[in-house]
Amino acid sequence: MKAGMAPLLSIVGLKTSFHTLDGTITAVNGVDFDVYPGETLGLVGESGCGKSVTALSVLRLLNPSMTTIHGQVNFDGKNLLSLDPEEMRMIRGGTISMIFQEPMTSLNPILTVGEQISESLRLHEKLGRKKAWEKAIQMLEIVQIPSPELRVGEYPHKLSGGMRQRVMIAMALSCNPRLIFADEPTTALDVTIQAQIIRLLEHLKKGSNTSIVLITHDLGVVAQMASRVVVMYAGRVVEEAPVVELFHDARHPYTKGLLKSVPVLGGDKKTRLNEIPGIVPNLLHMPKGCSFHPRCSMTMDICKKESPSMIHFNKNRRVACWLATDDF
Amino acid sequence: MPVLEVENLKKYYPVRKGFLQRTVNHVKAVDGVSFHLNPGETLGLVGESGCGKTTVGRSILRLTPPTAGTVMFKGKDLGKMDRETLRKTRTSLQIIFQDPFSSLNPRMNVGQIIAEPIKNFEDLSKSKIRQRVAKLMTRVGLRSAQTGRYPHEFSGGQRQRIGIARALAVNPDVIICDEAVSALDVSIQAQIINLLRDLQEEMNLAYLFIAHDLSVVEHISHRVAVMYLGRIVELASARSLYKNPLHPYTKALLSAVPIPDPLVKQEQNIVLSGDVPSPLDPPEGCTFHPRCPMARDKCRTRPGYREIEPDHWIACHLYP
Amino acid sequence: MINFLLKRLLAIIPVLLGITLLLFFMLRMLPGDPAQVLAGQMASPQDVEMIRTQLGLDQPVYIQYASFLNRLVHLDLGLSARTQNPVIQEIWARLPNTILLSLCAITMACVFGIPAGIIAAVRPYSWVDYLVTIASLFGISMPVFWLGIMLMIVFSMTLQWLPAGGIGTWKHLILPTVTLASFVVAFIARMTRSSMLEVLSQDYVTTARSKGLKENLIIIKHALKNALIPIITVVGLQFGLLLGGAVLTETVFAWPGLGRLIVDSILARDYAVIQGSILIFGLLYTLVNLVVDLIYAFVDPRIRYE
Amino acid sequence: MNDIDINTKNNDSDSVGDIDSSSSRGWAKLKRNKAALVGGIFLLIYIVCAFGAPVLFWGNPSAPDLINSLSPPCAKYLLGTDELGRSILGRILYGSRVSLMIAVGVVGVGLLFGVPVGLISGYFGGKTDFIIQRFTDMLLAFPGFLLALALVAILGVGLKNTVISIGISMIPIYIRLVRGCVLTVREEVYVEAARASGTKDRHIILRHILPNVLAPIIVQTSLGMGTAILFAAGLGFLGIGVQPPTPEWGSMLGSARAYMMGKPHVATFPGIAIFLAVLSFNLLGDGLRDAFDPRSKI
Repeated sequence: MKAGMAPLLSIVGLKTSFHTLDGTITAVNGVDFDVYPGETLGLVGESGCGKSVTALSVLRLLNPSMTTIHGQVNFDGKNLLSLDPEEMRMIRGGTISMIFQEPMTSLNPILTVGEQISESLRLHEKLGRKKAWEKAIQMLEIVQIPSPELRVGEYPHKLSGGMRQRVMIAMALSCNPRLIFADEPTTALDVTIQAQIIRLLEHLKKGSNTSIVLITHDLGVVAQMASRVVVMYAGRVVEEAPVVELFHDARHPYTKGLLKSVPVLGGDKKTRLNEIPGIVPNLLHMPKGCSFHPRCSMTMDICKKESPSMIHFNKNRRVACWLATDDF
Repeated sequence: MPVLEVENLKKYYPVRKGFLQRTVNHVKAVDGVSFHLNPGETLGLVGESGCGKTTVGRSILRLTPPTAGTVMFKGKDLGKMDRETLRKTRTSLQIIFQDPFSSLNPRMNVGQIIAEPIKNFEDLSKSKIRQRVAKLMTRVGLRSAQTGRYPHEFSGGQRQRIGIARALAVNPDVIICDEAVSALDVSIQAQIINLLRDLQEEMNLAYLFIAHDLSVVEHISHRVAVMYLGRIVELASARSLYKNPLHPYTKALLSAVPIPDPLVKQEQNIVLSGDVPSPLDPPEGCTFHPRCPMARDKCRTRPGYREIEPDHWIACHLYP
Repeated sequence: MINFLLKRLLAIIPVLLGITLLLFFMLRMLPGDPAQVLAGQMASPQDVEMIRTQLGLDQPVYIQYASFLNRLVHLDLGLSARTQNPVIQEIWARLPNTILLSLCAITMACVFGIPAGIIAAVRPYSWVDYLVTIASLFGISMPVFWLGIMLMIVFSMTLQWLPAGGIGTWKHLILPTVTLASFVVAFIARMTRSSMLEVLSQDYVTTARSKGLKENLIIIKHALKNALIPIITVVGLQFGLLLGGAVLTETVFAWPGLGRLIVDSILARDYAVIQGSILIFGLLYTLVNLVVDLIYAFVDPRIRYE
Repeated sequence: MNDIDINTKNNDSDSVGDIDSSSSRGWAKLKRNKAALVGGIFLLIYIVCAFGAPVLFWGNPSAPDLINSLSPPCAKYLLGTDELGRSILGRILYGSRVSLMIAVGVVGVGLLFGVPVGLISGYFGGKTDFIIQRFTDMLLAFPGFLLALALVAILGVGLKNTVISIGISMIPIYIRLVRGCVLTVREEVYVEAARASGTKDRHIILRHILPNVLAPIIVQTSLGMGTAILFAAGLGFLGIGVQPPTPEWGSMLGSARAYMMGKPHVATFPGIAIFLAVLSFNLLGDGLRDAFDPRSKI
């Protein structure tokens, strides 16, 4: 996209497996993508496709006794997966931070908002208690919370969902991170509040060089916020494209099906919605070959036998589908 | 003649305080809602969380008894029925719930779940019931061989199909779909929406389709009602509501929906400030006025609910 | 907060009424004449008659209950049939010993139980976790009186390190405390472990980790404080088991407390004393639960600002 | 974070809601639980001892043999004898019958009164619920063992009264437990769905509520049996429970206290018996809870 620019984050062959009673589940299976400085990358897929696990794997927030992570996560010339836990800890919340989906459960109910924002400031920015508290008030102001000097001393249960999500954003931004993973930041919110948060994020984005990885299932949110999109299905990347190309010239049958199955406001009501038949495969019993073939309308023989490799059209355009070889 | 008529429906929850547990206030979850539903029609009911849309559905079915107002089903007042008559009327009024994971009893198999409403109303032989269940399952897209399976063995979309089969089991006239597709992934959601539309055509069902997703509601409904803080602010045909929204809240709501097309940049959308006020202490007059970009003095009085164009109802002072 | 306090205080009233009603009817449920029962089998007819008029036993039941309450308020619990001393005096003489023993035991239980539970929860399925899990399972399965006897055989009789019973120095306190605390230590450790495990899987702990906080800080500041909320409740409820265990422990170690008084009185059919001491136990337990509620409100801001 | 849930637990069809929804999965989990297995084996041995006491031990466990009184373990008396020369092994074996009888009886009393009252109280609510709740508050104002003690003081000693006293002291626990579960289950959407499909109250309670509150009741039954054995032994130890010459573990310990100076075995073995019996119920209860009711605590 940005020619000549080196990626800020480069994920290569990420593979994350969970060890459960029923066996090993590979939630992320060979994912690679780059994130460039200052861009917003959309990571899209339905539940269970591995998009959140990808973020948690990068930040190493998964319980190491129950998971194995393979591959490389290159950030700033270092492979995050091979850092020792202390080095990794200093990166979390400092240079890379995260915003979570559930504002209701992601804040600690028994600590004040101010305490929760200022503790990372004290840790990463080495601020004193008083300075950190002042900065916390400043952060609340930046995320447009009214009367921040009062709100800073309140407990999360006194705040509405939208306010809490603003607090989460303040927390993530507080140490000037270079990369933010935003995991479904607006999914739990009402549509008018979602619009507020989207506008806030776009406003904050202007004039900062922070990159955002926006993880969501909501194609509307992606269309409005991201500049480049990576589509995942059943633990794999199936397609990557700049946002306009993805929405107007999708190549993978899954992406196409997904785009057509969303009802659009003011769309044609007479036509039936396009449905992708069947159900998302169980990660314990993945189909052989391309994991999408049982639901695909264009399945060929080879799709049932071998999983397709990634075809690169250009630097920002790739798709993993047997049909794509013909450049159709 | 409408199959369902709702007139000035209210549901207040008492708020008790202090050690004597005296009622000091009421949460006005539903505060005077009126509409009707024609046979074979879908009426969408949209609004943000806490607007009372779910309570409307439950109050109509008397799963939670309404505080005031009447609900007429085919001309008969549900509130005046005795327990047994009401129970029998439930054959005609069914509901599909939001959460496909919690709306099915985990200890009953699919056959038992779908057969329960049948057994409640009809005295049929076991084999007859089995046949009916098998037919219903095939109709909603499940394999009838799966009758012995338990809910946890199914995916979310399949469970929602089970819930639909249960609702269809007693040949209802009206089905209340309470956020019936909200918990589902996009690709599965499309399957269920299509299924609901097919069933409606086939069986002349009337749906009260309660949801927060405007695009889904617009797609499936013939008419749409928009709720805000316990009241309907606008009700119109889906087409005219989308093309010509009149109420400032409807306008804001529609413009807030992110459009899945990057070429349509929503720079001009109306972003409402602040949060929805608590239904415990709703603003005087028009409940929307503190957030309304067009608010004026007379908005401090409650606007009437009027039909300003044929089939276009609105509660707003901007339209005299 | 004040509202919460008042609510809790008022909630005690029906409980207190319940306790007194239960105790009032306890005597009347016994076969035979309550006056005779209270006076004891050895009492002379004159004594029995005196108690009858004194307690108004010839009056209707509700008046009897009213006068029973009235006497309770004046701390008049009657006379012991065994010693002829006022019951309240018998109880006063022993209550401090029971409170001392219970407090020592509950302190020990918290001091050992909570950290053990935390360590087990922080390293689930490690050897420490197994050790804590098995030890606490043994703890809740062990009859306290047997443990007491075994400790006595080992430490008093065989090793002769500690006195076998009675009261006096701090050394006398060790074995009864350990015995009484054993069950509660185990229970609190189990509870702490499960509560911590649950809290550690909460979203806000992941948030704390995503901020790069040190693991120790996450455990103490973010997790433990939240986990303590249910633990505090359990500690309060465990106090009840502790009081029950006190009856047995005091018997084993000849500890002159309220528990032993009850047992001796039951054996001697000294009903006035039984009634009085059970009343005191009930009051003590109610009081502890009230204190627990207050601590609860102190820890949890959601209650504090109710 | 929801995504992880979906990946690790809920992914798609086969394992969603697994945790407690399916009893077949519960059984599979129970079988894999080593602690529950050990508990089950202990319990089996315990039950075999209780039922097979006359086969395992020929002779009268209450027959004195004063010449051999307080004998340490030997070939004739594997676990030694007590102060009256009675075989400790025999008395422990026969004692297992008594304690099992008490455990079953106590939990029976608790279930018989607690479950229906809890169901009614929780499902219908209102005034009935209020009165029942004040009643349980009153009983729960006394620590359990002390309530049993007070009841023994009224009812008198002996096997039957021990069962009744401890049983009554457990009723409020079951009422609370069942009521609490019913209150949760009553709000479940599937109960609402049943009401919406015109199911009668009776059927809702029996088909929808009871099966879904069964798991915690079963867990509490197992743990409650352990508590019952402990309480009964405690009463026996104090001399106000089951009376001699009936062999009862607690009273065996009570009378052994006088001889613990030189003859520790007299006190040791009955204690181990109590410990193992209680342990088996606790292990099993833990296993049952992990398998069927993992969300509850303790």
